[in-house]
Amino acid sequence: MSSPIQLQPDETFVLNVGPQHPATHGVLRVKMEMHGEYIVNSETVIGYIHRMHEKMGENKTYPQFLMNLSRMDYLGALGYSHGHVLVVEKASGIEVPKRAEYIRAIMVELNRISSHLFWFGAFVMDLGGFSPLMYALQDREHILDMLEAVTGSRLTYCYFRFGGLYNDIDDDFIDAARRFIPRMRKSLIKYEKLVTGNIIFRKRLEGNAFLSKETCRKYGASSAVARGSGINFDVRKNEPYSVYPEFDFDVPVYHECDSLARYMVRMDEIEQSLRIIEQGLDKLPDGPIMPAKKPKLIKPPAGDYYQAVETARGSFGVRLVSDGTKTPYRLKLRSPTFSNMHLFDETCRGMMIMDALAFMGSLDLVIPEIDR
Amino acid sequence: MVTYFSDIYNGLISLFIGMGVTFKEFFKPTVTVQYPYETLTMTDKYRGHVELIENDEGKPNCVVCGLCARACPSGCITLAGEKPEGAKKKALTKYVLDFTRCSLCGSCVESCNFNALEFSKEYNLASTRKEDFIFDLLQRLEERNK
Amino acid sequence: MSLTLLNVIIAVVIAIAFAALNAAYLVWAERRGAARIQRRPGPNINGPFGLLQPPLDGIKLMAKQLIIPGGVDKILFIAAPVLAMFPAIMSFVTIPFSDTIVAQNMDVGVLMIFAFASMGGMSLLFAGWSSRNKYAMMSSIRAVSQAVAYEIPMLITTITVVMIAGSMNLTEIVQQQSASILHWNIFPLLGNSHNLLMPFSFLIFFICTLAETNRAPFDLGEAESELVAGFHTEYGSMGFGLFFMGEYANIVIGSCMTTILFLGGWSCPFGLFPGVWWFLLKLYLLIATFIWIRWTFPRTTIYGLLNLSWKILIPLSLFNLLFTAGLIKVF
Amino acid sequence: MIIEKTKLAFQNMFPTPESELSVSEEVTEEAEKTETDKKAKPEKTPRLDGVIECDYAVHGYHLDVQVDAEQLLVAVNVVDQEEFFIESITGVDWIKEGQIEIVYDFSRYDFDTCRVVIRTRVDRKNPVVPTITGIYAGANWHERETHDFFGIKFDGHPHLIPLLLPEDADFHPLLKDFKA
Repeated sequence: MSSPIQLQPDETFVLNVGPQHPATHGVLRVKMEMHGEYIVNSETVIGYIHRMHEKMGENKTYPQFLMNLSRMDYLGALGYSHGHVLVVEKASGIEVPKRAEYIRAIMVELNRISSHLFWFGAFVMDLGGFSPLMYALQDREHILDMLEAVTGSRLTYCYFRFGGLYNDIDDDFIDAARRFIPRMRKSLIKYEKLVTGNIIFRKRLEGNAFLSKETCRKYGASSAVARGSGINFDVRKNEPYSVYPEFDFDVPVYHECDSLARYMVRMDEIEQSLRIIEQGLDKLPDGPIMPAKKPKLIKPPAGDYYQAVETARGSFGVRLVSDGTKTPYRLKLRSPTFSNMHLFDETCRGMMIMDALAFMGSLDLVIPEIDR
Repeated sequence: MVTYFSDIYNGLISLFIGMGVTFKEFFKPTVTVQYPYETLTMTDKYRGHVELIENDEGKPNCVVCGLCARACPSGCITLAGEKPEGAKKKALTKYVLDFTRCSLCGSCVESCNFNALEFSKEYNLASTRKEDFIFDLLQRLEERNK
Repeated sequence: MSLTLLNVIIAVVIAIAFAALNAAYLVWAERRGAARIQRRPGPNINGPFGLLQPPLDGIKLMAKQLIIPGGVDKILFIAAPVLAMFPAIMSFVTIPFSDTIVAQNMDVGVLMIFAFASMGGMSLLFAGWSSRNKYAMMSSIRAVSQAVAYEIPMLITTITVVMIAGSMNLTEIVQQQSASILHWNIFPLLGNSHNLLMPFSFLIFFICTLAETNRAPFDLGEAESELVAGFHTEYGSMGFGLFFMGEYANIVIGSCMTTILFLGGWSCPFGLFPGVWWFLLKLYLLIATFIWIRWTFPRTTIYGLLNLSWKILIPLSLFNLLFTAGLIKVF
Repeated sequence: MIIEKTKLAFQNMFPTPESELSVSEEVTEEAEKTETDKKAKPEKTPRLDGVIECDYAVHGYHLDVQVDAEQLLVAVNVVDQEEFFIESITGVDWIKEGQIEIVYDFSRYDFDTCRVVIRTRVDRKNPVVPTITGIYAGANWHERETHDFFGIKFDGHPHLIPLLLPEDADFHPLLKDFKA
């Protein structure tokens, strides 16, 4: 629980980390009450790039809101779109062709890898290593090129449609994806050598920021933050949606509860995503990518619908309250980083500033996604 | 005592392995594109801003149904048309795209039933003036035809 | 008398020019090197291979306004960047680039260089303290504890070398190693010590040099992901430029010292054509290693840094000192 | 099964026999229809407090609990006992009925899946509910966000200042009568 920070006359001082600070990856601000290098108390201030997506959702029709989702999280945009299209399809009873479902899963996993790669680079950069960022970006570039060739944009894809997809994938994409998988595996070995095994890196992260299961539960943490604390929770497995039950993949869980565990979870997830892509490409059925009969105007029946999906950053939920009109009555976007970030204030107490910032990096923050 | 020395040993080894990785990378070719001097061509499906498609006579395919303007989430399309004497279809007189608000979602192209809109492959769109991004597509079409 | 004065002036001018040129072109080398490691081309627009980049950067820095923020301690604020550059230049005076190229050969050369090296820490302290910025303040406190922690193992290792050489004169230390590669203090099989632990001493000295010059992975003073820019957060223009040059000049000094103390200075590994070129070759190879290390490793923590010094480097270097003393007594 | 267990725990909260209050649903088409029909005209038949087991395939949650604002803490305690984690808190402005609904989502870190939605409705003019930050520390930001967007006052909240909106914001954008 954060409490307001009052200026102490002496002994402690307030350090204002952000809104523009190299470690906060965006416009996040943390007011830290410091005792030397130690954090006595901290209060996170968010909302600097709040755009009120939820109100936009109420004002726009369902298809018009599609592109907003990718603006929420610019690194793992497709995961968020997936949640949104799934809830609307569920509400209005649109059947999605199998091929579209498979392509969605492949795309989301590719996007997840690209997001994790970026996180990996940025995280190591937080710890002072620059070159891994560039290597990660090189690998990410291959993914972005593949996605661009199919979706038409590199970052804020507006690719999923209610009932299907905007574009079908072609053989070029399949070839590129097949070539990408072994290359990525090779890169993972490189990262393992360069970063994971590095003694400086390990010493910094081992035992850094202990997060108990109970803390995770009370704050609703998900993604690697929860899985690094020994919680076997992945929406793809716990509440299977789309075609995920048809894939054989593991959920990496580490029980050390420290930043290294969170790091390891994400790195292992890249491998699992590669497995999903591999299987998806093998199993990819032929067929249409849009349903044969799709309602001209999307008007879900009145009611309350919820859909959670596992995005790169954790469990993303969309609550759709429909009143039967062509615009949602209420569209709540539950962003995973919002909950993950909330942990920070409580956990960083008593830590040194450099450890706290390493911990902040391990949370995988994307500020527009917190602020929505 | 043993762990003390094995820690130091393993640590040093890990550092040398890391340096080996960067050493190998040092001799690999560069992968970047020198942007202003080299440029990439966009893929077929690249979504730039929209352009009008012309028919054989060099006139736009557009029939001024206004579906694109209605589909646009940000309201960046304004179009007008009039029906010339004796013609069956409406002719486009004005088509303005406010690119400052466009989010390149492609709803307009998707909503078009008359094959009148396409994505341009243009991506070098830097300017210091806001007015430069209010595109008169009809005018652009004429300029293209010249 | 006037001749010696002239000598000194020439020496100082050459030292300043050498330091400044080195600083400028090491920045270029670092940027190119980092770019190669990251598979980018690096600065390549201005001049061939981007070689005009450093002078242009210098002009840009000098053309900028020197901002002195309100409420700073003006004297210290202005003194700090000068103090960062000055000791490094002074140290060049006694460094022997070859048996003839040395401005002032001193009997206590080692002492003088360490005396000036300690002043580097002071400039960081001044800069951090006077800037009236919390980040700079924290950075300078870190820098001081770092300097204290790493001077000890560095000095102990140097004492080991001085014991072997029996002299604090840098020229003499080199001359003792000049016979062949096996006489170098790093592989002292044929020298007068026969100490097989010297490679570790070299490593300790090298690590301490990294830490003393505030280079990655020990760049805690300017840990940009935590402390924005550390002690030079508030400096712009040439104030920043001087800190930057000071950093590179310090690297050159540190590498010079490593070369002289461990790698046989200007002597050739095979005893052929000893001369300044061998010194420069060794020097720049060491600096390249500095750059290589910086672009490979993440940063340590402040406690990891202190632990490394107090728990590993100091005990090991002390042990090595005792061991060497024993060997010298025996042989 | 956790669903039954939680449902039972919720039913104990409500004194009247559960058969009258809760509508247990079968996974059939008709049941879905009646459910959605019932929701389509909430103004005609305001829902009574109680627990409903919902069809997960349609709504995405298993238990739908409506409680009084006074009973909220008891209900949240129930989910806390069963080791649920907090997913989100949000509001819905039912302007026609003059009420604001506060919706709490809970789920579990378990393969025995159970998503619980706890709803409470308060008067639109004076929306006050007790805070649950005492039970779930992570509710802090969610409640502040809901306070920002709907102006709901969370009684006993330790630090109820705007979170996402500017600190001097005196408007609540997600209210239906808000015009920018």
